[in-house]
Amino acid sequence: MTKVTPLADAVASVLPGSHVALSGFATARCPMAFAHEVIRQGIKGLTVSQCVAGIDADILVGAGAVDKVINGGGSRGRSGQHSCIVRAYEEGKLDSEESSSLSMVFRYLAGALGLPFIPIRSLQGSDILKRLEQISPPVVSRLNDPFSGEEWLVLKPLIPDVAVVQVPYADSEGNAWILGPLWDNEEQAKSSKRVIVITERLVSTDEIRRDPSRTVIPGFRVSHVVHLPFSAHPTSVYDLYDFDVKHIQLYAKESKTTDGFSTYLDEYVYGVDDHWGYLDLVGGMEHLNTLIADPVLGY
Amino acid sequence: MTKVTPLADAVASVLPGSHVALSGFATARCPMAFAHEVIRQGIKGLTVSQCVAGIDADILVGAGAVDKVINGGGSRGRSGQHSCIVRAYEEGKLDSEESSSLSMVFRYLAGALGLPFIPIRSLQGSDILKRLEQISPPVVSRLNDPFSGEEWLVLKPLIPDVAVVQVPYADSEGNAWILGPLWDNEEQAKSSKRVIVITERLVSTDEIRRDPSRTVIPGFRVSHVVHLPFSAHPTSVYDLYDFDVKHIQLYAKESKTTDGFSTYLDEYVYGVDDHWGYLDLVGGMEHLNTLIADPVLGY
Amino acid sequence: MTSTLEYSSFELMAVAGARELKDGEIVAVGLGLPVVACFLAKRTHAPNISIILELGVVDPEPIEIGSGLSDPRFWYRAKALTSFVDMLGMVLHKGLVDVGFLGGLEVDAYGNLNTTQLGDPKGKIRRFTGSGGGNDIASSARRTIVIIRHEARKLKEAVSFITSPGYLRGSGDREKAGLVGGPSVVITDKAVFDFDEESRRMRVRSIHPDTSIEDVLANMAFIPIVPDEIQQTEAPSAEEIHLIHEVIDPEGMYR
Amino acid sequence: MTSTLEYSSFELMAVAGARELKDGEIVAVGLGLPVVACFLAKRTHAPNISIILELGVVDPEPIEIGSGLSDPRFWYRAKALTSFVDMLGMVLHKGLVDVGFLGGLEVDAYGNLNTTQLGDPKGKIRRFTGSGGGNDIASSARRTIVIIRHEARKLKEAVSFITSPGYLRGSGDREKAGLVGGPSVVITDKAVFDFDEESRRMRVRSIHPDTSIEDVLANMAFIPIVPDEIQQTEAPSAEEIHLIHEVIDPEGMYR
Repeated sequence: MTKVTPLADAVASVLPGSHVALSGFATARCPMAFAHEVIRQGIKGLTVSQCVAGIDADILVGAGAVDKVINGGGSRGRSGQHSCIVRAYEEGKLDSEESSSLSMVFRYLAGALGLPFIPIRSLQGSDILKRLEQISPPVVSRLNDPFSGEEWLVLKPLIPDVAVVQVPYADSEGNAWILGPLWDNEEQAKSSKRVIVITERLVSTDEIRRDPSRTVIPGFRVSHVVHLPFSAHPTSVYDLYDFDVKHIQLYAKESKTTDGFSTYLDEYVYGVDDHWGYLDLVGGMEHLNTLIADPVLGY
Repeated sequence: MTKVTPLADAVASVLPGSHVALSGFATARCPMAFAHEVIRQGIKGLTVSQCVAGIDADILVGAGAVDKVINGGGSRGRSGQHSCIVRAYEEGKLDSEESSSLSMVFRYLAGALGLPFIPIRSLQGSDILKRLEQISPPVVSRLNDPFSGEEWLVLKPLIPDVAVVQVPYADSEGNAWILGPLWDNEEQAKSSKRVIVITERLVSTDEIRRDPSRTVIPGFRVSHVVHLPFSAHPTSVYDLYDFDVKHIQLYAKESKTTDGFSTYLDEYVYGVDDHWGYLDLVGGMEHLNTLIADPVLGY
Repeated sequence: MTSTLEYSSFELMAVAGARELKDGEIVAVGLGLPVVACFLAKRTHAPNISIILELGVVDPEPIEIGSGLSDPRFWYRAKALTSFVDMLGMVLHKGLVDVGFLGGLEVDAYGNLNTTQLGDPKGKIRRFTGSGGGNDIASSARRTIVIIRHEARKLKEAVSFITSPGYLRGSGDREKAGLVGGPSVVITDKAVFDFDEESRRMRVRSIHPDTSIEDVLANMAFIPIVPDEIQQTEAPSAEEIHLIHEVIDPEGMYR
Repeated sequence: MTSTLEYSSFELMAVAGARELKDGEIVAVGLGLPVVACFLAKRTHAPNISIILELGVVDPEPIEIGSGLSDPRFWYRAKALTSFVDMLGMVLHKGLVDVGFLGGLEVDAYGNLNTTQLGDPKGKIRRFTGSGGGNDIASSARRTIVIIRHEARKLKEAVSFITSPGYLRGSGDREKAGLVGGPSVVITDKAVFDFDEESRRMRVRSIHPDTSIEDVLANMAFIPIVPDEIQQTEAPSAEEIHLIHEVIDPEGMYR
């Protein structure tokens, strides 16, 4: 049963106000084409979550699509802070539920496993915990370990309405492979109520069956499969293409100010009809070809 | 740093009375050469654990090496019950901590993650739970979910002293690949205090680095690497060889009685000097060659 | 002109099991007849069923049916190869399994199953397989289908050991224990039973062709609810029998 | 005959970091200088170190050092590629990480780190990166090594936000919070500090060549414990400098 749909249809299935888990990590495997289409469709009021913030969350926050960010922090690494997220925080425009990488993935893991709560050693003694304890309804509590008597923090499961996962290879049912490190993507997808797969290459189910140990997301969790090459640009997809340093520098520069970010959106998101228009604008095949990964290096 | 040692040295590192997790499942990937050597060395008083009992546990129990079995039950599938385990239970010679497959793997998972306890929906209302509740010190308890107020069962982590994992490919540091389904082996190994890897093929670390997504056990958890082909015989190792139906039928028949089992041990375990002697006895290269897997089928 | 279609009670049960499955469902299976039922459903009315095996196999397409979960024949051409944590944790315990198949030594009037132990007449305990994933499936699947031979020693008022809970002692008991789902049907070689919505006691749903209600009741150690009008189980079709014989289990491993 | 060995304060800090590592240890690293320190240790006295990156990378052998955790250059020739659950859960939270490297906006007299936010003079809050795996490493690693620039605005009596706990307010506080480990040293571009065993307050362990204790103290916003006799940090060797320049970071990404 094919679930392959145009990007616009998959995005239209995301209800305003819903909780969307994003697969990006800093500048890697961010569902950017998805984020652009969310902005173009004007979907608002989202909660976005991921272990470590990526440019996917930053552009959505900058465009005003997001009311709340749930993550463990994050930056672009050496290319600096996520300016839109930082600015929205500082201007008091964004609700935040910030914890740590492990806290986040334990919350997704608990959701994926159907656990009602999960104990953790992190956060104790920190001001992160003090902030989390003020959230209502509670996301953190304390329990005595019945085996040792010791007190432990426990976290509430995090169950997104939909996980949007950028992958290199998937079939039409949504059986999806991820190469390279997985960060939080497996637990995120398996905790979510459904999954939208954005795949660089659409492969046959026979190809999936050839090496099923690589299948990180089984098709039965997936509602939509969107097949779009370079749909993580300017971020990387391991085994297929590198991140685009120059475009990320451009984004970093423009997103430092509200005006600059607005110019960026006008040009690269609102100024194009769709993902193909975006790819032409950023340099077309001639430029994208320079990003294609060496098959041994993976980047 | 090479950890490659002869089987006898790896086995000698297992202290009498210790808790050994075994990687077998019914008739698949059972560390049989390891079990034979434990029997030959006369190591006693073991606790053995695994999600679903394999012939590895059965032969160790039959030989009197085991005081306690912790598992979720198990049989050989269509080739019948694990006669030695069943007989030892019925004769009151074996301590048992039997739960269910998920209970077992949640206990290993909690151990692997450093959780003090893990909630579970299974076991409620069953007589399995009544039996587990009689164990002291307790392995099961109840907690109220602080987020919903509902009462949940919680299980105690299960942390073996050593996991013995039969794998197709590993390097000299113990970085190990498992092909096919993993059942409980990853959580088992990662919960255990250390791991002994029994590998069919010893590969270079370069080969491991060629496809690191396949590494289920990283070398830093491993104390010994034993390189022995057909060391799971008569059980299967996916991608390398099939289970030996005839030898399993022989084992099934002999193990039905104490005398028969004793005859089997005398011939196939005590009657040979080492694994090479065993392989000759079961038919040598000519017979083993018939078990070698088709590379597409994996069996 | 008439033709007689030959089928065994095994085949009738497998067909009855297959008909309980709806297209698109996630089904947890183990060994034997349920496997035949699932592959039959997949090749007839329910092509989009997802089959999961507890040890970490999703949707295999075996060309030989294999001797059990641990037989690699049963893993061939899977769509995903994972683990217990993934299958029983992230699919079953999360609540995504629609149907689980269960079998056992004994089932009782409230659908509780024993796969652990039996007492023999001399008072000696005889041990058996235990739970495996059975208890877990019985606890967390949205519904379960029990397959068991129709013999008085197997169909008891109360099982001697509850390995996999059904409705425990009836009405409301299962919910009180914090469990979801429960057995929807019990398929034997003489009849199909369901459970009364209130009392949760087993009820005759249909009896198989060539059987009588007297024969059904005479071979049970408890009295199920018997409705006024008794349906007959629909016989297997020629296509179903053909698929079982020629495609799903050509070697007759499970007949 | 003498020769002068040129090195930057960055290189001195990386060498000091490398020397804190023992062979065979499991080390959690992120971005920048700690990465150089780890690869340097691995190529000198500690070849059997296992390096883990929180997003799921074990023991990479990069040929280009990359711009951060998310740069695939940093994943090249790993021995295992896994996930947060594996790295931060099954290695770190289980208690297997020997050493974690941490950096931050501010560190205080008890080794508490702030990577979350600063107040500016106008009372406006400025937000930064937050924890990532920092809080987790600070909570569960057997010991942590803090790397930070030696400036009064970064070395405070108390940080304005505790992202990653050190010894909290000192003696016994950390244990009371249920945490293991704690910071072992703080490495700046002027000195190396450790922590008093009782009070858990920061203490000068050694000062770098070409620095004075006056200079060290003048650029801190709190007064650390100063021992009677002050050691000098051992200068980098020619081999260490060579390895940093030619092998580990030939492009000078981190200098």
